[in-house]
Amino acid sequence: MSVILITVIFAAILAFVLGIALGFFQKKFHVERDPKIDEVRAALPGANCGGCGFPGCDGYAEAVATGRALTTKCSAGGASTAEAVSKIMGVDAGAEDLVTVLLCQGTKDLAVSKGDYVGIKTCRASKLSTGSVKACSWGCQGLGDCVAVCKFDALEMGDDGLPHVNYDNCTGCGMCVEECPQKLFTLVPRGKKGSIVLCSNRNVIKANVMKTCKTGCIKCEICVKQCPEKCITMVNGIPVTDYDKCTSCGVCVQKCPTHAYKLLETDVMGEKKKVPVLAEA
Amino acid sequence: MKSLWKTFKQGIIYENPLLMLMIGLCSALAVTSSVANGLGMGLAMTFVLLFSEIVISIFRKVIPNSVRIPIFIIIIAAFTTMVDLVMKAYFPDLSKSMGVFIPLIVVNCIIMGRVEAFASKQGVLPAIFDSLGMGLGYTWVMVAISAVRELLGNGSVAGIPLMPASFQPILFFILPPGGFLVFGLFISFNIWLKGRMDKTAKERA
Amino acid sequence: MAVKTFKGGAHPPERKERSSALAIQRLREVKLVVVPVNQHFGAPLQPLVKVGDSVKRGQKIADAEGRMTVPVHAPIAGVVKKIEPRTQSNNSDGSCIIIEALPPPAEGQPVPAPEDLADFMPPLDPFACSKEEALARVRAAGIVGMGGAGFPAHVKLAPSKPIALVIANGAECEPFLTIDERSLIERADDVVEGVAITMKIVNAPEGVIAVEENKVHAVPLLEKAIAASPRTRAGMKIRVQLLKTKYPQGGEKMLITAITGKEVPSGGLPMDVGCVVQNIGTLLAMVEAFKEGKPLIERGLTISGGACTKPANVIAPIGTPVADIIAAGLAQVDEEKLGMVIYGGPMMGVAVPNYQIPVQKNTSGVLLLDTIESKHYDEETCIRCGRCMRACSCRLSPALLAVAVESGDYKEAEKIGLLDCIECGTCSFVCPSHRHLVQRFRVGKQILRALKQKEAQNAR
Amino acid sequence: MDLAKIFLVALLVNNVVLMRFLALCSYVGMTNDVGQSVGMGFAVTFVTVLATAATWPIYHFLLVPMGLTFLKILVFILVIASLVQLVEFYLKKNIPGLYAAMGIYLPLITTNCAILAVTFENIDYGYSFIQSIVYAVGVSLGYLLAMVLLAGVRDRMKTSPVPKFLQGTPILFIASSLLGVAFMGFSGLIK
Amino acid sequence: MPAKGLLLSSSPHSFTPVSTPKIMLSVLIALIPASAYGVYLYGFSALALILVSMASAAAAEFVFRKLIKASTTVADFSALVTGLLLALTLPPSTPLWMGALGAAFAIIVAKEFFGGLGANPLNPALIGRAFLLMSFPASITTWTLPQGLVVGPDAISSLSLSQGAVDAVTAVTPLGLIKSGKTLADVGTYLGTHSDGELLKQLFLGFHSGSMGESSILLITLGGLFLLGIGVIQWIIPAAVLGSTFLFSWILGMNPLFSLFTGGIAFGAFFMATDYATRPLTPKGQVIFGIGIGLITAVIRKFGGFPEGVTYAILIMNIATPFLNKMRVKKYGFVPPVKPAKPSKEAAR
Amino acid sequence: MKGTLKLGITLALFAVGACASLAVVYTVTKPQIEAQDQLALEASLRDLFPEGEEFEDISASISSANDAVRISSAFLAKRGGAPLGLAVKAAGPSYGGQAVLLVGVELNRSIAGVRILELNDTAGLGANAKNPGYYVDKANKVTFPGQFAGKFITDPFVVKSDVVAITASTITSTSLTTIVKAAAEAGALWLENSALAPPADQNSAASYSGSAASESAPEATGGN
Ligand SMILES: Cc1cc2nc3c(=O)[nH]c(=O)nc-3n(C[C@H](O)[C@H](O)[C@H](O)COP(=O)(O)O)c2cc1C
Ligand SMILES: Cc1cc2nc3c(=O)[nH]c(=O)nc-3n(C[C@H](O)[C@H](O)[C@H](O)COP(=O)(O)O)c2cc1C
Ligand SMILES: Cc1cc2nc3c(=O)[nH]c(=O)nc-3n(C[C@H](O)[C@H](O)[C@H](O)COP(=O)(O)O)c2cc1C
Ligand SMILES: Cc1cc2nc3c(=O)[nH]c(=O)nc-3n(C[C@H](O)[C@H](O)[C@H](O)CO)c2cc1C
Ligand code: SF4
Ligand code: SF4
Ligand code: SF4
Ligand code: SF4
Ligand code: FES
Repeated sequence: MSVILITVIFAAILAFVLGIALGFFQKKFHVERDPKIDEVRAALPGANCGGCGFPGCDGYAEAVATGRALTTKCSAGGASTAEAVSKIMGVDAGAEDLVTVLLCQGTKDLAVSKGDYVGIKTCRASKLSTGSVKACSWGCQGLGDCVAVCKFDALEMGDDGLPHVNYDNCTGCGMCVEECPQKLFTLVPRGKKGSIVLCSNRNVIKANVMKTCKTGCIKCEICVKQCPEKCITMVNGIPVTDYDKCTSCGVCVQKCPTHAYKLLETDVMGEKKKVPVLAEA
Repeated sequence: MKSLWKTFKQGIIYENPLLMLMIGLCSALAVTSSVANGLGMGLAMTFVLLFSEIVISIFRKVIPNSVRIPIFIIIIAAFTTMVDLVMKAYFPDLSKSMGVFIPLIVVNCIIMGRVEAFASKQGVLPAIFDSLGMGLGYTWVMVAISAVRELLGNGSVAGIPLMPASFQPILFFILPPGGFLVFGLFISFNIWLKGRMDKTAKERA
Repeated sequence: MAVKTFKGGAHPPERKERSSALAIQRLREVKLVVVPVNQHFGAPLQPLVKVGDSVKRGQKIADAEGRMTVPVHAPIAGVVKKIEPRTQSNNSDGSCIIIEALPPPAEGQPVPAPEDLADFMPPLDPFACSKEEALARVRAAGIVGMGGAGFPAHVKLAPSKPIALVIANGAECEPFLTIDERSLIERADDVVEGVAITMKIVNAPEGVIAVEENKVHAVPLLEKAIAASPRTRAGMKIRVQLLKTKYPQGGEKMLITAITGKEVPSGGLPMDVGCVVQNIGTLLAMVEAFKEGKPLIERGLTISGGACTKPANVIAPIGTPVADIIAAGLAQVDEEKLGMVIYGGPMMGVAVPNYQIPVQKNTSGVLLLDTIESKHYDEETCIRCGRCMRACSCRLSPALLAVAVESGDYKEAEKIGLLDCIECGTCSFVCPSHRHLVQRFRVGKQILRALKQKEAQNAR
Repeated sequence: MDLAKIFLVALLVNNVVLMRFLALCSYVGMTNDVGQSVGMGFAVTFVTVLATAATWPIYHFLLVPMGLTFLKILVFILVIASLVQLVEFYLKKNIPGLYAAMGIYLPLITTNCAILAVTFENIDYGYSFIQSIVYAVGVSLGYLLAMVLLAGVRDRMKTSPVPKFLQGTPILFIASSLLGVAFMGFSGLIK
Repeated sequence: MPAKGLLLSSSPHSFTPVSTPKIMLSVLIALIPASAYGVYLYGFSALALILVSMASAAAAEFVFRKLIKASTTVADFSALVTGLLLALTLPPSTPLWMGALGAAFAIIVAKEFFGGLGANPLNPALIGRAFLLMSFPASITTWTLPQGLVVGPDAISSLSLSQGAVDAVTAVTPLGLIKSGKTLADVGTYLGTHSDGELLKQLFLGFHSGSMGESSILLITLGGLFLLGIGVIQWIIPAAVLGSTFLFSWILGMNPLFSLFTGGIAFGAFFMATDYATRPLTPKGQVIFGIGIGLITAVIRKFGGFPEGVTYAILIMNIATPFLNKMRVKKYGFVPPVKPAKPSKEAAR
Repeated sequence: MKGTLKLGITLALFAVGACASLAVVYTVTKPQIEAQDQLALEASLRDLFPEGEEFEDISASISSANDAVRISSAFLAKRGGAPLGLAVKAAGPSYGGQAVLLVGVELNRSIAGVRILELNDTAGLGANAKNPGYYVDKANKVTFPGQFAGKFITDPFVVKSDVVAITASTITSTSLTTIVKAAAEAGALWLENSALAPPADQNSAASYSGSAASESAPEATGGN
């Protein structure tokens, strides 16, 4: 019985002293910091296991709060923690839900290639060494730098030599936009309606475009002329739709002789989404 | 009920502490050179986890936030010591062969992690299921790893010789490097398994 | 004569025997030239002519303000047909001025007077004029480095540091190419004169004509020319230096190290060690600019390669599509065997999709490789043999550099010398796993520079 | 046993990580980068020594006389946790330079099982105070060594085409296995 | 004018004829003398061990790469090199299945798991050997007498070889003798030589028990010189390994020449420390690498739990390789970062 | 400050609760744990001296001459008050760390038997020493520790000639032999000092040495 008594007294004293000391030190050495860090920190399990690759939960919380880390790295907490953290951080992720659109339809069959490229299998290397492996200097190199950079599995290199976007997965993070050396991606709001030219060829000489790509925009300006809403203008050699006016009537899409014009809601993000649709012509 | 079952299942595979979360690894490698050890450790762990979660979930409302960590530590340490004492008293051989790893349950990241992430936020019932799921998830992996190591390194499983008499044990597997290798392959297997399960789940959906 | 060299390097098959004995021919009839507006290393130019304008041979057709600019001249007399983007020899699309030659005068029409066709500057004596006048002439003549980089010559010839040595780069270490060798043989006097002019402009006490051992037969000719030159008689010190035949002996850093034992400091220029290096072609262009007042409107190049059934050393107007040189019969190509077209040498040249692309100021050769020669390999993993490290003339560690670049560790890459790589390609040449090392460094440099730029912007 | 022997055995022959499987969580988590692993290694060394210096007297001068040795686990972990916390507070406020270098690793250390194991083993092996300190230094430098070596191997593997099914953590364990094989060479070195 | 079909690539467009298979083949060739001599000494079982080990290595690589759907690489012969080297470091009497298991382990775990050729951080053949030594220590430390080597009955009894579970043909290696406390003279007695000079000569020529890869220092050195001559290996590592073994053996009070002529040190220096994938790439790193191997070998031989330490010495230094790779040569035109050097200073070099 | 106080008190409360329950468990298990150790030791002692009735702890008065080997305790086995022999518990380094042996010494200074209490050497190698199914002499089913029984301390203890080694485990064999020898010597010394004159000692001291000893060893084993 005495063991129990001694134990209890000892424990009481020890814990009391520690408690006081901790509380005291916490106050005395308090350092101001971003409340968001604490918020994230509170959502983490506090196992301090280092599994996230950061020095402890505090380190990770700071990294997340300052945008240096993904919100899904905490392995100890599992999915629920990831959700909670994302929620804290996600609030200001921006109101608009963006997705990416590829502005090129130059598949293996439709776009002429300049030669057989051998070398590092990245678009950037291909562009640097060959100018562009496609005869079109603006065309997709088809080596998937964008696919590699997408963290969300939203891009996949198709058999046609173009990357395909999986709109269920795309988060609009913009990594592909940044990465593509040909600058072929653009972000648009998810579910956006209207027409768009899926071509980036700025060569103003019609014959040159025709020689290089069967589905390239040949600057014929039929779309500009035919649009009933008069919402298309040529900017830098590429027709641009004014979405405030565009009614998705599809005239431009029908009239475009090379099928460079497409409707966002059906041809790009919708069911049909296989690009391009030359055969119909 | 369904959500409780789900909580339970989480620990077994999807959030298996060893294979997926990859925490609490030390014991998983150190004491898995025989099935007896692996099982013993697994059960000891489960015990501590179960009771710590229960107690903490009961008291979760009265524990002040700023001293919750020390309190958790006290509770976990108490249960760990109990296990240690009980093992010493009734399973002295097992206790000896697991050596310092029984006391080390106290710092096992799994327990602190679960207690913080789960028990301190949920009721008793879910906490029980969570701890059982996690504990059993831990235990089955321990047993599986130790079975492989014991079989290859000693020709037996749980002390029962399984290999033909001509089998020459590959000592590598019960030595430390063998532990690392087998564990590495286990993780890889589990990642593959999870990938498969995700895929089928997606296909079904 | 002691043969000098540098450490490292490699010895690719020379293949010079195919064209080294062929005298330089001049392409006379040109129907059309495609003259890229920008052919130098520096700020872009503006065309000075419009479509439909008639131009005289040697007339300035593009120029811009600024130190790092060099004007471009019309290589032939004719009419500007178009100004539009065309593929240049670096594979990029660049604005080109397309000039159609005047049709030969019809029967009975008067033959136009030469003055009406050509617009050259008056001759200038470089040894009598001031340094400023001389530099102005070099710029006005549109001279850029013809050894590859296209660096404005008037900038190089106005160094901010004292120059002790002028080196005429006759190494021509690239396989196949023989145009410099032929120039050394056929125009030894002019080469010596060019060295002398350069020495005068940069006020250097000594000049060296450096040639690789495989061109040893040019040495007596050069020595004779030196002995005969009025400049050496007047006390200028010029000599010939033999170098070991090894790639990249012609890289200016290697050349300087071989001859002087000094190393150009990292990030520095030859002038930092008191040297100026000039390509043989550049020297000849300078001589012509002073003697005849002729701007840089034509250049010599070697056409060779396995698919080239009749190789040649030719002088052609800048802007001539190489296909036209072949069509004129100066060289022949076997289309069946053709596997690859390279503008420049096989080690540093650019593979292009066709040989329609025009000759530029820095085109020292066009190689039409056959399918065997143009065999390329997909890379395998690095076996860490270390050959690249031993071969790298800059003593970099290509294998490790490649890892740094590949793993995106640009800080490390810069630290271990990414920006010091001269892109000579020796490492890729010697790699038994056919690693695309240089290409990786080129891409890496591009990214690193972009990163640094971003950083500088952020710092501001 | 003489001190050098204790030290070498702890450092090489019975390397905490490679031969004894302690502190694996941080070993796996914190070896992305050589610098990071060095920082972590030194932080662990510091705390291990501190913890040893604190727990050894507590055990021998407090728990033993009071007959409370069974509270060892509870007391040690509490002491270590508080110690880490205090050190962290202190560094953060007073020596921010050091905190920046090391402090961020401190919270991780509370649950580093090697530290607790060392304090237990000091008791179990009946080491004197000095021996305990030497043992603590040996073990934690062994940890540092293993961390740095794995970081080196990871660095080496950055661009390797590791088969997909092993990428990530699995290959780390396999690499550790082979490091362990090499470390077997030290076995029997000190008898 | 063909618009299509021309190759487009980044320069250079010319390539060396040296290729990986050729390099590996040259290593196999360099190993022929030592292997042939081993077969001569130990007969058919040695040949079988070599063949089984090589076949198993090649098969393991082929099957594994098929399974993970990677390109087949057996044709580069590197697996054969690993298999052969492994066989040459094992006791000639090693059961064939052990050789096969070791080779498969070496290839799969030590090489392919890390990404295959060139990506392995540790020497596969030595991992294979260490794995076997750990797993079956009894078999891997059981040596046989070469055919025709007759050791005097005195020698046998005085060394009490026929003890316990060990069977009669068992022999001891010179290093094994030293480890169990015998002197050089005892080794001489055992091998039937009469003076230290004669003993060293016999060791150098290779008439004593041990693995095939340590039998004839002469033939191994010839193979090594061949590789040096054709530029497959460079001299730094062998020189550093052998030199430092000599030095440290001497310092630790062992006969330095004996140290060089016994055990796997020569073999390791020429064939295993030079393994491309696992040695440092930079010359400075290589010097330290070699010295480290010599030092650890000497220390293990003197103080360690094994008679021979080459395997572990090389493996341990393999681990240090990533760090040794940081010891680069100064790049061309290197300017010290602190104060920019004057060009004249630069000239001094 | 009040908040801090409250924290301290809460913490203390939890600590008290936890420790109190711990203390209870401790009190319950304590006798059992102590019994375990005692039981194990006693079992070994009885195993060595089956006839022993009581074991007197003489740890305080015994010491080892060998620095590397530590004598942790020793017991004098008695039957009916008459000493039977000495059991010495000794610890020393082996391949995998500390090894603890219990060595029985007969009054005639031969070894009554050896029990391995603790050995952490490699399983399958050094650990074979404590494997009851591993025989160094298969024919006679003699285990590694078994071979020491009957050996006189004056006999040579050279591994691989006088002592059969465990295959591929020379180090373990040597280390264990060293511990056995040191323990036996310490025991013998103690016997000497305590003047427990061995009954059959007078004639044996000299004549048991040398080669004769190894022959008589198996018999001695059988006799026990
Ligand atoms: C790897 C390499 C090889 C070179 N080889 C030659 C060569 O063989 N001949 C040559 O004139 N220039 C060569 N150059 C270009 C020279 O470095 C240098 O730029 C040129 O000689 C300067 O003269 P320029 O300005 O008149 O062209 C080479 C450059 C590099 C990077
Ligand atoms: C390259 C090479 C490396 C070797 N490495 C070792 C080694 O690390 N350890 C070892 O025990 N034997 C090694 N051996 C074999 C030993 O040299 C030799 O067999 C040793 O002397 C055997 O001693 P033992 O009979 O006591 O095992 C190696 C052989 C070669 C050819
Ligand atoms: C993994 C491994 C574990 C070992 N364990 C032991 C051991 O427990 N006891 C021992 O004496 N030697 C051990 N050794 C040492 C080797 O068996 C060594 O070769 C042996 O001591 C050589 O001596 P022997 O063959 O002459 O007995 C071990 C070696 C390895 C590779
Ligand atoms: C000079 C040289 C030495 C080699 N040494 C080894 C060796 O020691 N072990 C081995 O497994 N492979 C060796 N190889 C073969 C090959 O490099 C080895 O399979 C790679 O380590 C696999 O990445 C060697 C190859 C060469 C060219
Ligand atoms: S879209 Fe851009 S990044 Fe993607 S494959 Fe095409 S060129 Fe490459
Ligand atoms: S990188 Fe981002 S924007 Fe691009 S496809 Fe992937 S998720 Fe969408
Ligand atoms: S790294 Fe650069 S400088 Fe060195 S060999 Fe390669 S290309 Fe040439
Ligand atoms: S030459 Fe090629 S294989 Fe050899 S080290 Fe360099 S990159 Fe690697
Ligand atoms: S560090 Fe040991 S269990 Fe996590």
